[in-house]
Amino acid sequence: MDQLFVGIKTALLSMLGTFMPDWLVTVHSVLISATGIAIFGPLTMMYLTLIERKVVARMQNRLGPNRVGKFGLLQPVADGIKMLTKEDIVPYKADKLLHLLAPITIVVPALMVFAVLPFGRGMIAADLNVGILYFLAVSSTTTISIFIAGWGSHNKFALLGAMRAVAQMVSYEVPMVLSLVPALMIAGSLSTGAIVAAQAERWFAFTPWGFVAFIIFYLCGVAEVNRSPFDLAEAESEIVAGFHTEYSGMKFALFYMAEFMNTFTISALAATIFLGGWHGPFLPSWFWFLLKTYILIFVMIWFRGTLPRLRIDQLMGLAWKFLLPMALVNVVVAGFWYMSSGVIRTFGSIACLVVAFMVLTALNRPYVPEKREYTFAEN
Amino acid sequence: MFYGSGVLRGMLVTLKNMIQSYFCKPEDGGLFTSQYPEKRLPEKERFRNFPFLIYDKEPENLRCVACDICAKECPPKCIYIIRDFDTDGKPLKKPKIFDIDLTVCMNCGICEEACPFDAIYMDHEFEISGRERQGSLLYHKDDLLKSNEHFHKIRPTDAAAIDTRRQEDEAKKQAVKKEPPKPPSTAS
Amino acid sequence: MEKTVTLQDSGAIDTQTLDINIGPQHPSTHGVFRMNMKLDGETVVSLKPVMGYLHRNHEQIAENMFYLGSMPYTDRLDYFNSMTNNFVYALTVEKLAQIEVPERADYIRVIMSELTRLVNHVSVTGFLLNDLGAFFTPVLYAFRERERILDIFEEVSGARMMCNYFRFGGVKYDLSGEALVAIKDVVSRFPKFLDEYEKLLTKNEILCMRCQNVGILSPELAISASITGPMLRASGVNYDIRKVDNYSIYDRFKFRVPLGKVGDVYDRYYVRILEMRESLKILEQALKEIPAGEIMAKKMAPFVKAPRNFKPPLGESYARVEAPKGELGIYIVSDGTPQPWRYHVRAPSFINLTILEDLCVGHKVADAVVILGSVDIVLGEVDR
Amino acid sequence: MTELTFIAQLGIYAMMFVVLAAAVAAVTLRNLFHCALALAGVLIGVAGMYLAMHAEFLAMVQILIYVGAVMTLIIFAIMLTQRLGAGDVAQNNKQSLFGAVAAAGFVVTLGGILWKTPWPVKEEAVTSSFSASDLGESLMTTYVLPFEIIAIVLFAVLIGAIVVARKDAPKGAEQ
Repeated sequence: MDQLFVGIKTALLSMLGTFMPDWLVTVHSVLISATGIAIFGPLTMMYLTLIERKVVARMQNRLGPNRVGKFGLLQPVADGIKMLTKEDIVPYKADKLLHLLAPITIVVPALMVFAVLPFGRGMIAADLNVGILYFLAVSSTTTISIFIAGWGSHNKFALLGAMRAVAQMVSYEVPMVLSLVPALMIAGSLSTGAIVAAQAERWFAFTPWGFVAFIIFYLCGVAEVNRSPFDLAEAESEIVAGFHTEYSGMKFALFYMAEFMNTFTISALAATIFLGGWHGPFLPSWFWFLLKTYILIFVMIWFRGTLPRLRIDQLMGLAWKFLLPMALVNVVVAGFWYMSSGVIRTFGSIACLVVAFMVLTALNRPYVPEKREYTFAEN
Repeated sequence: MFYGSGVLRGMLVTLKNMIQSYFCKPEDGGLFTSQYPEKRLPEKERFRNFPFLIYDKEPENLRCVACDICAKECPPKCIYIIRDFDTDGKPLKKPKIFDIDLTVCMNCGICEEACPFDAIYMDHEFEISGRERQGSLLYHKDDLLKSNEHFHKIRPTDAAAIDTRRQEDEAKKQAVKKEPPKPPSTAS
Repeated sequence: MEKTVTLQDSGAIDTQTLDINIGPQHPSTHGVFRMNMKLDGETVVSLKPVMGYLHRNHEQIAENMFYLGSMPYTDRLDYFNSMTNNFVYALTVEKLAQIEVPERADYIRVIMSELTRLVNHVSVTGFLLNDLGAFFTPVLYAFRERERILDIFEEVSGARMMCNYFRFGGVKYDLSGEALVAIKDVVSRFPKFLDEYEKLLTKNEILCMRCQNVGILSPELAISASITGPMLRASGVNYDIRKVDNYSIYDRFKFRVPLGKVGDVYDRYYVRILEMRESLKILEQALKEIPAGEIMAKKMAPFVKAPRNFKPPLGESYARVEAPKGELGIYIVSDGTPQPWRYHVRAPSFINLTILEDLCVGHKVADAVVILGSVDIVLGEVDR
Repeated sequence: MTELTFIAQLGIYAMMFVVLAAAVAAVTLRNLFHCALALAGVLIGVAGMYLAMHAEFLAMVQILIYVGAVMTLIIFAIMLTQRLGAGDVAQNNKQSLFGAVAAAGFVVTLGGILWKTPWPVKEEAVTSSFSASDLGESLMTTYVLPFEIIAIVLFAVLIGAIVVARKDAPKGAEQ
């Protein structure tokens, strides 16, 4: 069961190999994994929208979509058809080219990032030896498409939303990259396959520095993907729908698709680097990978169902004045952990991290909730 | 406690609710939404929606005597009554036209209070829709007429109380008709 | 984009204010209400509230209508708390016509208005969280409790929100046995829900970050702008009309008035939660002591069947009630005819809105929306 | 495998053409925002060429630094200044002739130098596989001094940026 998909691919290739020249076979092997991703990406996106609506509904003691299909299973199909048939309105003074370019340039990186994710043992589309860097580079280009969306729709709310989104994404990229540094340092290479191999006997999340790095990376990932509690860019209560206010029909569906595919890839990467990728006792490797990723996605949906939203300056403060110093301390602690051994290794690093946490919360006084007392008048 | 504890405690509440929604009954934290068209909530007796006219047994002998009190009392003025005249022009105690414009009526129930002849009561039927604004939502007399049995079905206790009161008035009227009214001089 | 406003001192780069309309059709203005904002980056420079989109000429209609006719219209004033609106209209006319309300009717009235206070405060905290960005979860927890109370209203008065239940001199229907049992059940279950609600919200760091020291209302400004209700008490001013006027039978119940200290959005939120706990105390006492007896004053019996020939004597009267949003008052001048000569409603939301600009200037756009949420307005009452 | 390399060659030439076209567009387009996007296209094209020459690390860093950060800065500048992004910026002024002459002179001299110098291409430099860890080691061992100096320069730049930003909002800063 473990090598199911790899077996299918090799069988296909050998079947093709009978009547094709071998250079064409290599082209086809790339094509097969590419179509695999091209099918898997939008499919996860469709059913993530359904899962999100069902989970948030259950948290609110209601059922969630159950009219279309058996348990609402055809709801994504219905949404897709609705999006296709909806009229695509382009504002009068908007820049037609930019308005069209934005959804395209936001979906392409979202799909390209799947190439570097290790879905199972030997199931990586392209095992680049700069895997993580590829991931960061591609996901940093989405800032430009948010700019294009904000500027192209010639709408004040979109402009505000774009400004907020870009400021947020730029300032959350720094702690995100720094939180990856300890994991890369210990694993010794940038490629995702090597990192998963390095976690064979002990997942990084179970080491003290790994746990802190995992939390920081995950929070920055949530911010990078513009999901609650950092969904400032499309804050419906303040600036209507942020940078995609003026989008409707299929273009809006593309934005939606990009957001959910990014949710999947960020959770997948967090699972790969910190939760030991496809390592797992006896279930097939790709099943472990999907299980861990969907657990992390559930946590993101759980955030959305519970937490209110941060304000823009608190969001920036959290990134620059809390997560960044914490990530830097974490790099040092990881180095100390790597060098030392025995008892002082774990307790030393844990103590160090806890002290850093306390110091940072003390320094960020305005963000820590004050104690309030209330008097009761009798008469 | 530590910095993020409030957020975590809040998230535990939503997780508890999510788990409860699978296992608990609606009262203590389970799924409290009801799937409307298939499963309907029990109707409350005093629930009031648009008014209707009552008739005893056949639609002809409806209780309304076209006294126009409810039309005058109705705050948004949505009732329109024209009295019926028989062939030689004598006014009858029956409305020829009795229209209620449901788009204007705000089902406040004042017509039911003001009607001295127990002719108009508030109905329970709320699934009313019309294709255009004026046409189908302007109910005429025959759309409004409903039997006393229907009234008993939707509002048992009120209907029973009203019927007993009407029987007593009936009996009192019969009694007065049987023995002639005493001359006023001896009335104490 | 008119002239550029140089905010920094001379020599620095001069910036241009962005003129934005948080317009009548916007997800978080609680109805048709427009805020005409000038922004410098994210900070609000000036804010002009624009109202009147929901004006329905309520007072003019009431002056051409006989007295009972405008009782259903008072339901539509603050469509969230129809019982307290009826209460204040009934009180005004009873003061005008010197009508004595029987004991049981008074108890029913107190129970109903305290239940509306629960409905209003629990929904307002839910909507405040919605403005803060929590994706409908607190609102739906609040609506689960609100549904139970609205079922009681439907069972008692006939309609969930537009109750039209109070009459001059008493109430329209009596409180049946099972209705009393249902109310006792809701009142006994509410504290457990409130604890869970507080566990979800009160200590939440993001809520504290977003609400503490935002939109601070100083007691002097609150008094001078005649703000009433939870907003005033959150700024520390002890003024609750149930205690000041002791109208109806509120003097028989032991309850306390919670007061805040700082007067920011967080205090307004928490004062409402404490007020809910006090209302529960009143409800418990009222449910224990409710006597049997008449529900309609003898004096008003002839007008039950003929509301239009109820003619209160010449004169004027103003009665006020501690509605969940503040001091709701109705002023009537009667000229002896079945129609009031002058009818005016003192709407708390309208007056609480006047200081929105002072609260919001200097804060961010996100705060302006939250401050509007904490002021708790209902446009039906603001525009009348 | 020659067909594969032939297609790859074709791909590289196509990419070069796209980069050239984007570069020309970046200079001649009327709407400044479109020029910025064309510039982003050029930078991504250049990263693609690094990939073609198997320098993955350099390509990724190029995208991360240039497209991720520098382009964002440029577009921020365009959006935040008045009337710049609106698309009616005057393209040419009186000195356009003089500018063309200077540009032509520059191209000619540069082309000549490029044409004449013999590029010493060592055999193993082209074929040796080069991974990020080798780069890391060389940075930490042989080139550690320049690495530290750059670090100090970046540090100074960071502090400078904060000081400049601080001066901008003296009043509203601590609210």
